[in-house]
Amino acid sequence: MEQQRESAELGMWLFLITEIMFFGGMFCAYMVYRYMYPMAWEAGSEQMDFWFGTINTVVLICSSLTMALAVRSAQVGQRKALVILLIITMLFGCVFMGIKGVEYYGHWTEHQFPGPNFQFAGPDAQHVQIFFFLYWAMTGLHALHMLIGIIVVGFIAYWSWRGKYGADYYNPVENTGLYWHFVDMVWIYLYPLLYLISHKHAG
Amino acid sequence: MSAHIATKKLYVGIWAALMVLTVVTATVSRIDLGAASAAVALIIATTKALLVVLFFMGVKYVSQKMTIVVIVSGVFFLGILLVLSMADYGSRAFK
Amino acid sequence: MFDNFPLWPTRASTIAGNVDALYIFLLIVSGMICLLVFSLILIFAARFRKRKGVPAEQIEGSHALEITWSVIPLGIFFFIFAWGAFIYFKERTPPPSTLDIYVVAKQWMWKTEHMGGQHEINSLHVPAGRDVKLIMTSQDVIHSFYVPAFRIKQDVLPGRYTTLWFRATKPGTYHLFCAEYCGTSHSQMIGEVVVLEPAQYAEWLGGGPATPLPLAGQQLFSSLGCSTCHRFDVQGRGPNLTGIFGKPVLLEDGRTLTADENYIRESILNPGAKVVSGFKPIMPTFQGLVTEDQVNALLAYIKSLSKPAQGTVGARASGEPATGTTPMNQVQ
Amino acid sequence: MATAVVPTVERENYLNAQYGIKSWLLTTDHKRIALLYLLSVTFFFFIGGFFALLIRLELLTPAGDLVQADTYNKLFTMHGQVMIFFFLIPVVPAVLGNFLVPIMIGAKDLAFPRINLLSWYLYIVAGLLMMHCMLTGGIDTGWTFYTPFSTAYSNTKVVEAGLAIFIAGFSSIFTGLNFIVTIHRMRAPGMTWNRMPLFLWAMYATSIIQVLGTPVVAITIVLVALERLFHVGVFDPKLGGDPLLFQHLFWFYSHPAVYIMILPSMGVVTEIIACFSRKRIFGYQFVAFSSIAIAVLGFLVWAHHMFVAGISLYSALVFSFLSYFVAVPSAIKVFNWTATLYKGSISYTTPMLYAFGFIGLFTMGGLTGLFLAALGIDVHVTDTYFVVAHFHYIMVGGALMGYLGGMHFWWPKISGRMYPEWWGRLAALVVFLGFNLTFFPQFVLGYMGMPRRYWQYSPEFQILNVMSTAGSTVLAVGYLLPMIYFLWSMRYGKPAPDNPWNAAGLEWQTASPPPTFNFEETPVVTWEAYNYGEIDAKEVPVER
Repeated sequence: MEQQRESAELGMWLFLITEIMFFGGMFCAYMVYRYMYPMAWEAGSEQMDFWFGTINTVVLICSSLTMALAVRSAQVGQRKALVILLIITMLFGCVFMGIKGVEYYGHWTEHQFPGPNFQFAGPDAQHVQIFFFLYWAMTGLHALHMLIGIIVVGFIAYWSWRGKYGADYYNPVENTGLYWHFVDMVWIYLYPLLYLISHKHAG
Repeated sequence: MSAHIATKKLYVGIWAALMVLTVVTATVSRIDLGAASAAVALIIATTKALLVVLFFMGVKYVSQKMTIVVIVSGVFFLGILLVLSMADYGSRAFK
Repeated sequence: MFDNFPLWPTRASTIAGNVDALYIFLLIVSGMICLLVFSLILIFAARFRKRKGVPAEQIEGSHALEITWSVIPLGIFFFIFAWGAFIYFKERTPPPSTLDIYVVAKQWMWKTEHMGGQHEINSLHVPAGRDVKLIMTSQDVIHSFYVPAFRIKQDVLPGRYTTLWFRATKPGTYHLFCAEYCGTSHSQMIGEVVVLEPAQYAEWLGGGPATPLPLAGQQLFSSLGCSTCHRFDVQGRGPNLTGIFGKPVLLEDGRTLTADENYIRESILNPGAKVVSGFKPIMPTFQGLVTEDQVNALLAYIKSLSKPAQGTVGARASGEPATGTTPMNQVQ
Repeated sequence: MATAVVPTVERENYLNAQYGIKSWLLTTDHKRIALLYLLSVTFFFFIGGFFALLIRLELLTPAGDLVQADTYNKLFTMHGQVMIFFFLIPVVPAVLGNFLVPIMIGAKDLAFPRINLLSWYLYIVAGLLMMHCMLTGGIDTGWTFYTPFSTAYSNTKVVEAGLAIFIAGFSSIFTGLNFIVTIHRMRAPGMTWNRMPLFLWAMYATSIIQVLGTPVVAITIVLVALERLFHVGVFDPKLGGDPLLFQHLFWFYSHPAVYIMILPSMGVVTEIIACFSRKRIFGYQFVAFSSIAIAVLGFLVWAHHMFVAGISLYSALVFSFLSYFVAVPSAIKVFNWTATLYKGSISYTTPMLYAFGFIGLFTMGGLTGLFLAALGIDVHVTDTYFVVAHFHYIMVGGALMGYLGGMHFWWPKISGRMYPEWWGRLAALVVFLGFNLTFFPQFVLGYMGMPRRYWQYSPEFQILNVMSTAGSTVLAVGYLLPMIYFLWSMRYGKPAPDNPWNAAGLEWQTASPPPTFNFEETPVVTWEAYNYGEIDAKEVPVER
């Protein structure tokens, strides 16, 4: 049993490493273009909504807390607390996705989706478009991870309610927690890199 | 089961620290520090990430040393990707 | 040596000899290593073949040997690195005064433009004994300019200039290949490089009427309306371009960079990307409005404004911008 | 199996434990999954080989007369993609590695048997997608997907092929992840790191690359697909992107990927040489750590594929310098193999012949790598047939020779039957000769200046091309022979004893073929790896 737990934990961490490298390719693209076109990056970041980004950061940090507490509940065998905390985590996840959706909708209607319909009035629209491409791609990939995370947490919550996990067996809860925190961590970097470049936020 | 169980208080403390750091980074971003802006933002983000990894993800109490090796090597290879790519872009201006 | 050896490419540039020398050195070194390893294997395999009653002798290993065969190869490797880097450095640093030729690659042909305005398709005429610099760009995908006889190759990228220089030594006709896969007719994107004696080259230049490239650029400069903002007499809405080529430029975002070919090119096609400090980003983009040939002409013109000897405004007025090293008299 | 010459009552093993298609398709037994992989990679090997033969036939004459230019471009693209992503990368890890890793460490199975099966299914989905792509038009970007050709100019099925490779990439990641966890957590009592067979060290190093590198190429292919679908310019200079960024990201994986192909074969060769010299491998620890060194250093050198691509002068110097470091661990391996032969007791079995061939061809491939890492020479020979010859010496002369050697070495264990030794030696010889005839002339062609990926070429290159094409047919025969006699031996081959080579290693201490859970009881390891001294000391009195 112990061996199985350790194997699962090591496997999960290795998986998260592949995730780091997966996001890493885009961070590399981000860094190269930001280095080459700093003005375009500032102009792009000015179009970001500071408050949406900040509130979402707060939401995700809260969800991480509830997730960490959920894993703890599993460790000490408090089934009811585990289920409730997992559901709260899911709710935070949904709030995040909702805000993200509103934000995406705004960018969409303002023609800030890269492609033939992209419009930007300022200078160097071309590279502002690359900023927006990376914004959509990075946050989109992150949102996809969030979505998967919410679904997985949902299943885990269901199985917890059915009493599958307890103090002696909680690998899946723990690994889901690791995944959730990882996704949170990606956002911790995305937030300053996308929202906080410009010093002139609206609001 | 050798897993370490942290206290609720610790988790809440970490959460509070993360919230404070979020407020700090958001506030600092309104001040133009020139090139230092990006550095400050990244330092704060890395601090937050470390808090998450060490406490929420429990790496501080992890039973297998291997986990730490895995994480460090992952970050190391990400660093290689970023640094060696920039080695090209950063030195293109030199003739 | 090896000049008439079959299976060995002709040597027709100054750098070719250096490349061949390193290549031959490497052939000898690796030949010796191969000989050593292969003969050891064969000798051991024969000498220590399985025999009844003669068991293998167990040997754990030897740190001294391991260190020897790590350090000695590493030393040889560093030597090869240094030699190779030396050649590369030479290949990549053009001498100060060169004969500039513009190359535009497209699917699937090579266009070359001489300073005198002569255009060629899939062929390039150059004089022997002169340093020639190619300023190359592509209209579509990545191509690669490769002349085996010169031992040089450089990818030709869309959206920016790459350069390549050589000094041909031997008159003759040589292969020009596209070496980067570029689609259907990649293997037909070939041409010839014709190296002529200087006298013949001069004759070739005089072969037909042509507008010198900087002059064509100057005409474009006024017809596209560049001259309304980039003025030479008073400060216009855009920077005065006199003498800026090769000089450092302070940008709006605080960075400084050199006004090289690529910067000027970007400033024509995407002026908003790197605005000069003190100016507003009002210049419209010329992307899609000018062809690669026209950008080259504009570049040649702007470069000609930086040749101090002929003066700047004067050169414009006389209609014969300074092209430095181009034998303009042949064109007249 | 049951109708074959049955010498004794057949023991229950993993092959006859269960019957029926379901028992194979839903198996979580690593040995059965290895066989599933064996069938599928062999299938793709012959597809890729078929493309290769068409390419060689087209190049028999300077004119483009056999196929159209577009068809030719598709042929070399699909040859590359099939051979690299669907054959060479999975072949040794997924077939031999899958079969041997758990047995060699004395475990019942891999750490995550179901993920192992998932890997195979991902591979199959990817393979079917690739087949669909090839049958409905194919792709013509070159296996390297260089932008902006792949994103804006090619009219072929780039996205579909990209998706196939993306999925195959995750199959590879999961295999690597599984191996790392298995080697860390599932070793039998007494099986310390320093007692592990060097094949496992090689597999471990390979897995590191698979886990760290593959995600980067996956995301790069996603970006290419997005650029193609939405017409945005991450890599397209017309839209403000930088095509070199694609090359950086692509080679960050694709250079280490070469080591995914060669490292496992190095491991195989190490096992073979130790066994047929009856010796402990010379400098065990150096060979072990050189595998890890190759895996790590392999990540530092990728831009040596881009010396003429337009990267900065200084980064070219840095990458050239670093490239020489990765040559050192490879040299250490070659020297240690050679030293192992010294004072051994060498028998020339088929696997040993492949191992000799491997050392020879890999040495030549490695040495020509030094040419390519030397900046001044690389400028002349990159993108020519010199490069083509170089990487075929590594990937076919190296990786494939190692794989074939390993297949012969472990075939008795896998199938429970012996292959015909005489035919085996003949095939090894044919492969070696055919290979050299095919690829050696290409070094000369490359230095003469014949660019790669050319459908037509200048007439002065013809003689060498004819030699190469002639060699490729010999090579094809060499590859068909083992295929035929392996199939033959499954029915008519002599039943294999548990340890036909009298070899060290836990895999030889269980039955041939092994039972479903590998060992009757978990073995306890009390001896060092390659204890041939002890084994032979026990055997000698018996023989006399």
